[in-house]
Amino acid sequence: MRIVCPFCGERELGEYTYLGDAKPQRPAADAGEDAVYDYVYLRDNIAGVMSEHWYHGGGCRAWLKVTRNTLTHEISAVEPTAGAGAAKVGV
Amino acid sequence: MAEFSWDVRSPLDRALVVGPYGSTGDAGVSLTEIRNFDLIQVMARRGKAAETAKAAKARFGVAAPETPKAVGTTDATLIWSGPDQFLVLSKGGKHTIEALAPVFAGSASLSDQSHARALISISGAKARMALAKLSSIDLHPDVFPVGAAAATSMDHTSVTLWRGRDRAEAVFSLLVFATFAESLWNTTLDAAAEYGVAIAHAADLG
Amino acid sequence: MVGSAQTHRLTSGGLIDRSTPLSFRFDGKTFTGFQGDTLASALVANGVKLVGRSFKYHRPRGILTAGSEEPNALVELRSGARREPNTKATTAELYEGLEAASQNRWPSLSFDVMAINQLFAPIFVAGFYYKTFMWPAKFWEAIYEPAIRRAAGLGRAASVPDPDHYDKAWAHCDVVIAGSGPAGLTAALAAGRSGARVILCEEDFVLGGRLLADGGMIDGLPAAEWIARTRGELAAMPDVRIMTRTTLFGVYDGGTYGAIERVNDHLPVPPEHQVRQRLWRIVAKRCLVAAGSIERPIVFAGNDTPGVMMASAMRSYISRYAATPAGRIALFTNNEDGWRTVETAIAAGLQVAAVIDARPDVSPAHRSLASKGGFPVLNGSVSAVDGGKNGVRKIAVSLTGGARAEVEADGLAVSGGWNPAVGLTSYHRGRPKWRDDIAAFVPDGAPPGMVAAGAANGAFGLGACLREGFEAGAAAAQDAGRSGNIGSMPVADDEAFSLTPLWHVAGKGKAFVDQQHDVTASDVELAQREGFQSVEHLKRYTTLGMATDQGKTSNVAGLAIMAAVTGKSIPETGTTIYRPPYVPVAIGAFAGHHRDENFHATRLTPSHHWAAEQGAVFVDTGLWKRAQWYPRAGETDWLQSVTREVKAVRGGVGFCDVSTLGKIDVHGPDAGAFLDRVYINSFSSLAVGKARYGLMLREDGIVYDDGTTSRLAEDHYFLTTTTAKAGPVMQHLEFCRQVLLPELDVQLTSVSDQWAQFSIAGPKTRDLLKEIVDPAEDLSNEGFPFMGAREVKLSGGIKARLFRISFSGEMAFEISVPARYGEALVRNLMIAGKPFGVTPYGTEALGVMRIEKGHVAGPELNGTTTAADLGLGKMMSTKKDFIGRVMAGREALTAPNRQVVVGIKPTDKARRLRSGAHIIPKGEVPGPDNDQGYVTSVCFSPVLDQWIGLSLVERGRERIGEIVRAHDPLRGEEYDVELCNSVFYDPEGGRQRG
Amino acid sequence: MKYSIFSLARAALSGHKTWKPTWRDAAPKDRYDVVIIGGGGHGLATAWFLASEFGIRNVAVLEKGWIGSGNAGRNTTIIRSNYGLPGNTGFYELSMKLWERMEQDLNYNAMVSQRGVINLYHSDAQRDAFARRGNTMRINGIDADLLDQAALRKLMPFLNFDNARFPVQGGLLQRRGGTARHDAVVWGYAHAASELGVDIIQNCEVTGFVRDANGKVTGVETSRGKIGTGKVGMAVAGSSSRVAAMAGLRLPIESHVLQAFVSEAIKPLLPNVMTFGAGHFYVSQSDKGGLVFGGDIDGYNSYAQRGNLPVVEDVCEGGMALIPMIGRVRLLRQWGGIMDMSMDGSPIIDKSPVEGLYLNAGWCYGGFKATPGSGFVFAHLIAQDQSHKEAARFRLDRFRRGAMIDEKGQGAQPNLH
Repeated sequence: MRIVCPFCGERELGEYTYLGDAKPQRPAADAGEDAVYDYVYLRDNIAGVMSEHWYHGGGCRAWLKVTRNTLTHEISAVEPTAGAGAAKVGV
Repeated sequence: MAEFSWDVRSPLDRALVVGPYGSTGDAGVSLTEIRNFDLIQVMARRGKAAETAKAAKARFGVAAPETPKAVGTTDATLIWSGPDQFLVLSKGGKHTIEALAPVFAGSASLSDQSHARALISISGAKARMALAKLSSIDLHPDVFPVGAAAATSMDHTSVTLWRGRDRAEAVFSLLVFATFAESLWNTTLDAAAEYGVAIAHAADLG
Repeated sequence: MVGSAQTHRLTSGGLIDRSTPLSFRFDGKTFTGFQGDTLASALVANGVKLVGRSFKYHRPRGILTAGSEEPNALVELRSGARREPNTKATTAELYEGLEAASQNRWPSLSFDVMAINQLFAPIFVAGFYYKTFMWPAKFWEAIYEPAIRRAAGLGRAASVPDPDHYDKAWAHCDVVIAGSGPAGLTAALAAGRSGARVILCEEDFVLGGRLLADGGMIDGLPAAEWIARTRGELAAMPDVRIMTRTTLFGVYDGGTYGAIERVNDHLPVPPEHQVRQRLWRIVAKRCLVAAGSIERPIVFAGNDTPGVMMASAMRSYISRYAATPAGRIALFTNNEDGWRTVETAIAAGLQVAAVIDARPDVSPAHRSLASKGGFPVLNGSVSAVDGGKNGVRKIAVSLTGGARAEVEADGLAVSGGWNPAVGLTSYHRGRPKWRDDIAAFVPDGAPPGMVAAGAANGAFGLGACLREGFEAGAAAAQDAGRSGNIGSMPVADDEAFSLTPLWHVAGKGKAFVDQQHDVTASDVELAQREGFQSVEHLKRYTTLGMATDQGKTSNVAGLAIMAAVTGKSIPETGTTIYRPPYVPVAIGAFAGHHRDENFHATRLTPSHHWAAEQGAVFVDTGLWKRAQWYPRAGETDWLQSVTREVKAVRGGVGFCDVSTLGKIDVHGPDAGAFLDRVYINSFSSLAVGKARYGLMLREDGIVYDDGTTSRLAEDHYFLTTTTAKAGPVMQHLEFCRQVLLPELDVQLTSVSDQWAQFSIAGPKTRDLLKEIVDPAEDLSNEGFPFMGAREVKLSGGIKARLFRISFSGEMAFEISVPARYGEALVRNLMIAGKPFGVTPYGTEALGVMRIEKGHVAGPELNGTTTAADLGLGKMMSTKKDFIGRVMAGREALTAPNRQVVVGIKPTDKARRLRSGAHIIPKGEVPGPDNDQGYVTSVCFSPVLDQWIGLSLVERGRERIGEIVRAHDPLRGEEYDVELCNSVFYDPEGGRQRG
Repeated sequence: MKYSIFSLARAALSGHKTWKPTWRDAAPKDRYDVVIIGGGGHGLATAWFLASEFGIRNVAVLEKGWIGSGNAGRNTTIIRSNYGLPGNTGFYELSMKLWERMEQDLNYNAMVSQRGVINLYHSDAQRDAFARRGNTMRINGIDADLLDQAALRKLMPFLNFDNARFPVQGGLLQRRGGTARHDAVVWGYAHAASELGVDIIQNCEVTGFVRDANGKVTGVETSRGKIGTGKVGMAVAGSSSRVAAMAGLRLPIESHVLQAFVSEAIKPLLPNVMTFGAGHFYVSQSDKGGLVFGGDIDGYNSYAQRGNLPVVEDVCEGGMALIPMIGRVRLLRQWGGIMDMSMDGSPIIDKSPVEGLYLNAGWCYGGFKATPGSGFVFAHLIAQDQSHKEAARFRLDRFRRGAMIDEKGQGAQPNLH
């Protein structure tokens, strides 16, 4: 698998580590146990196109949002997460 | 009070043996360690990319790279190392963290990496062949021309690789983490041995 | 013994170098061949017919093919540490001194007692072992299985480490081409002329594919000349790389292809500094599969007799190698192409006994060839072969219409048609599709970026191969953005192709579908009868297609027979899933450089070489080598050394390299707020110049890591992690920064390698430090109190960071200097500390002192413990949100009966403790219900002069003083221990604060 | 039909023309007492135990493709009960005991081979962790031995003791562990269940659940029509999330690809099952002679049943670090299976929140060894509507309550288990 890092260009799978589904959002501090349980444990586990968190730890250390098909491994989009490249926020 | 000497010792001090290595005949690969340098990581603060760029321009006379490139100035090389960040590589004492701190005050955070890396220059007719055993990135001159840089990995270890000015042939520079340096050095020698290697070290950046 | 002297070599012709004779040995006999031979062709040239024995029945087998699809001619190549089992003689290049031995036979190939299995063949049918060997149950491991295991398997692997080297490399291109036959070569030409970067992989040692044996005229040139011209043109293109002896074996995601280059397998031993084989990962925008097609056998009784050979292979041996597999041949074909073997044989001066053609109509040209050659053309099928280990003698033919005929010959060429090589195009689970016109599967559903061309795509004519290859090469280059002038396309005529499908000829005797695994047509029928009708069940039940040839010659015939017995069509029956690699690949090649000591990288601390000079014993901690202890003359075991080191620290001063801790610079205006979210305790409230112990949780509320973090400036913290978690914590913090908390202005950098860090501990620490720290620095308790952290100047002007933190419980500092000063610092500490008896200590002494102090470490931070389990629950702030806060509150994580950290000591002071012992209430019989915990860390405490430990025990802290049993059946030990306070040494902490 | 050497010899006289199908290839009926989704080892074992132990014979096993086409036919065939945490230890030992009598139970030779499973250690910390685990096993009545390096040198002299990056120091041995012929386990359960009247229905894909007004399951929709039943057991590891989603459930599971490899067949080389402790590599040698080996999961969600090169390399590097004599042995085939990776690395065998739907899921890459035990406790749960005591901790709500069974201590990060 090759992932096109938006900062570095196309790189080999070995430079990246995988976290998982990017859809679950960390609940607010007061959301309660059920909401956090859902965030930490439950997964849609999509068979198809999924948005995922990958870390380019063997490269520029950016966390990326990768849109990938879990049936074919085809990658259709890669974008930086909110805090990757934050120095350009507001520019 | 006792007299103390504060010798600096490169992480390759023991492993590097000057001279030929591997196959005899004309060396296909030259490996030269450069030992005396300052290396400062500059990380723009949130929303401060423009200010950081301005400060860099003022200090170095060139724009700091915003994409994977290495930009040479008269006394420093600015090497992209990730989004919002670059490394300032210079001859020891030129652009120290103390010297750069006021330049980037308020716009960027600085981290001294001068002792965190070993710097190796790789050249020779077979340099690309040897590097192909270590690096998964495409070093074809059309894809990785003079001035190209990459934050990448070799042997599962993070490195910074760039192509500086050619000296008759392509010259690649490699920054590797100090504690991995000896290991990666040995791996590099293994990769290059079949082409014949000329090993050297130099005090300063050429 | 000396074998025959190339009795079966033609006097001229072939692509062998007759000026370079090579001597080799097979089963102890010496033979000669020529440069350019394979082992198989050299054996053919020497008249050797019997080469191996089959898997199950140990039937004698010869050479069936001339390529990597060979099922029968497998040998042990080389000897000793370099012995390679199951090597295909058909692809092994001959070299001077080559040694090969037949396999799976005893005592000899010619006389193999295991051939007795053939007598049991009526019982040893497919899957027979599932129905028997069940009683008595114990006999399986004791008797049946060992016998089966000994009988199974083919060659013997070496029993000592492989002495050769391997490596791995990356290559990048626009177009990678698998195969250099007519389609592959024209593809390379078109793509290369377009300006594309091309890699042309050819598994053979010369380019040309079938052209090497079948010749033909291309652009008016004989094939050999055209190949040479083409090769020259390609070689002159700087961005075209020709890789012979290289098989493209797999396709992976994102246009990554695996290829194996047999760099030096054609030599007795790789030259110095060179590898045996190299694994290539080729990244290509496009891939052209021009891997050709494989001629398929017809299943008939005795089709495994030595001397029965694929028709195309026979042509290869005669034309390419000038070696004659037989003197008098017959041909059994169901298609036009098979006749070329007859033409070749006649041209080489061999006798043709007969052609058995299953098709009703044979072309007039061939009829006239037969009448000129004086041999009959029999319309019908081969029903049996009479022969044995010495080869074919007679061939029984069932003529169309029912009559029978007999043909005397010593070789039988067989052609059942051709199967395109659909492996590569099917590895992403695309299923090949059936084409009735050629009665074969062709590629379909290939992975993105891959297309097949030429025979691999079902185009069997030479002209069509050239055309498809050229067009596909041009298209691939264009897709990759290359649009140079592709020049003119090489042309040739197309041969006629006519085929009548024929898979299996019914008859008496064993008719083999999978020759290597001894799967017969009746086994396929049996599988069907027993319900194993799915092709995957068929494969698994009969082992059809699972041999070292990966079913290249057997799969399609097997499923065709299954289709026939189930009354389904072949496409309805379908194929099994194709799995890489396309040819078997040495495990050593996949490992490359990373074996033995090079398995993983090694990290060295700044004081490593100094420690090695001192004779330190090193321990592996992750990738690190750390000094474990420093033995001194006269010390006979590790405990003596460690105890001395501990005593030296507790009584004076010692130092330890702790550079392996992860170190992270946390910069930015929001650094404090950021750390508050990451740690369970507060860091924004930490004063500049101070350090604090921090604990971080995973989001599920379990403890993740701990360490000391110091505030060096308003907007700069220096965070440390444990050695083990340095990488993961950095990743976690970046996730928090970039994904969870992007609104915070924080920058993170690893500075793990920038600083050499040492713990200096013991009551004389300050005395020692005063020697090397600039006198202007105030190190007094007031000037540098416990948990202070700041930069200091060392004498000589070097800047260092000092942290007044203690893991040992003694008065201690950690000192950091830029890493290249690390060794100098150690040497200076030794000089400065001499008057105080300074002692370097290793990780064992470090561990002893932390246990004495009850500090938790790896064994307690095991990924299942909470902060409260560790006795650190009070650190959890209630005033802020932090990672793991909510989940840490779940009922089972806060239950009162959890196992928590508590100290233990044996009631018998002389008793040694061991980690991993379990804790059972005294007086009870150990069982799952009273297994209350276990010992996590132990040491011999020099201070207490006894063994002590930490443990995780149910409600442990409430039970201090209770005597429990340490139960250690693994090591045959059981003894009383007392649960006690986990802080064994200086519980008030006066020493570290003093 | 009874299998034995005598029936084989008898059949041989007729050229084996007398054999009947190993199991009946049934067509679906309108209604069953229990429907099991998934014709893998677990599903078929569940059906057999329902019929043989719990007297429920009106059972259908629905298989989307051919039986054993999922993970039952794509694993490395290891059986063992060397687990360290309450919940796992007892359950896997129950399973091991059932392995030990499987062939006699089923009248089918699954080639259960108790050749020993050894987990190697390379550091004191690993030794201590194995000591803890081995003692847990002993306390639960399971055989375990802690071997030091000297003992290991005798048992496996070919290991890389002297030239290694991470020298082997010893190992935790379970002598009763070993391997079994994976396909034969499937066929054996199919054979025995079919003999007891269980309908095994291949090429029958479940496409939905039929529910009544209260949400209770009353049947399943399939590619071969609607089938009525009051109890549906789901044993579709790899696809659990997809099937559960049809009932509106989200599970604490991710699907990941695990690759496995087999070498060419060679004469006996490796005596037992071994697991490298300093890298990702485990291996045994099949009765046919191939080295069957594997390592870590690829690490990303996948339903593709195939993996990528980095893991192949990683596994072979482990192999060459541990057993450098296998360098010239060739890798013959690589394949990938879809793992139901749960959030703590342990399985879920429980009633689901949907009445009438029972879960058997989350086996990670350890499902094969659990086959008989899983079938037994799942049949128990379905038949008696309560967990068997050895499966009582495999509850779905353990994540909500914080009662995880996390042998590796990696937390809710499936690709690290």
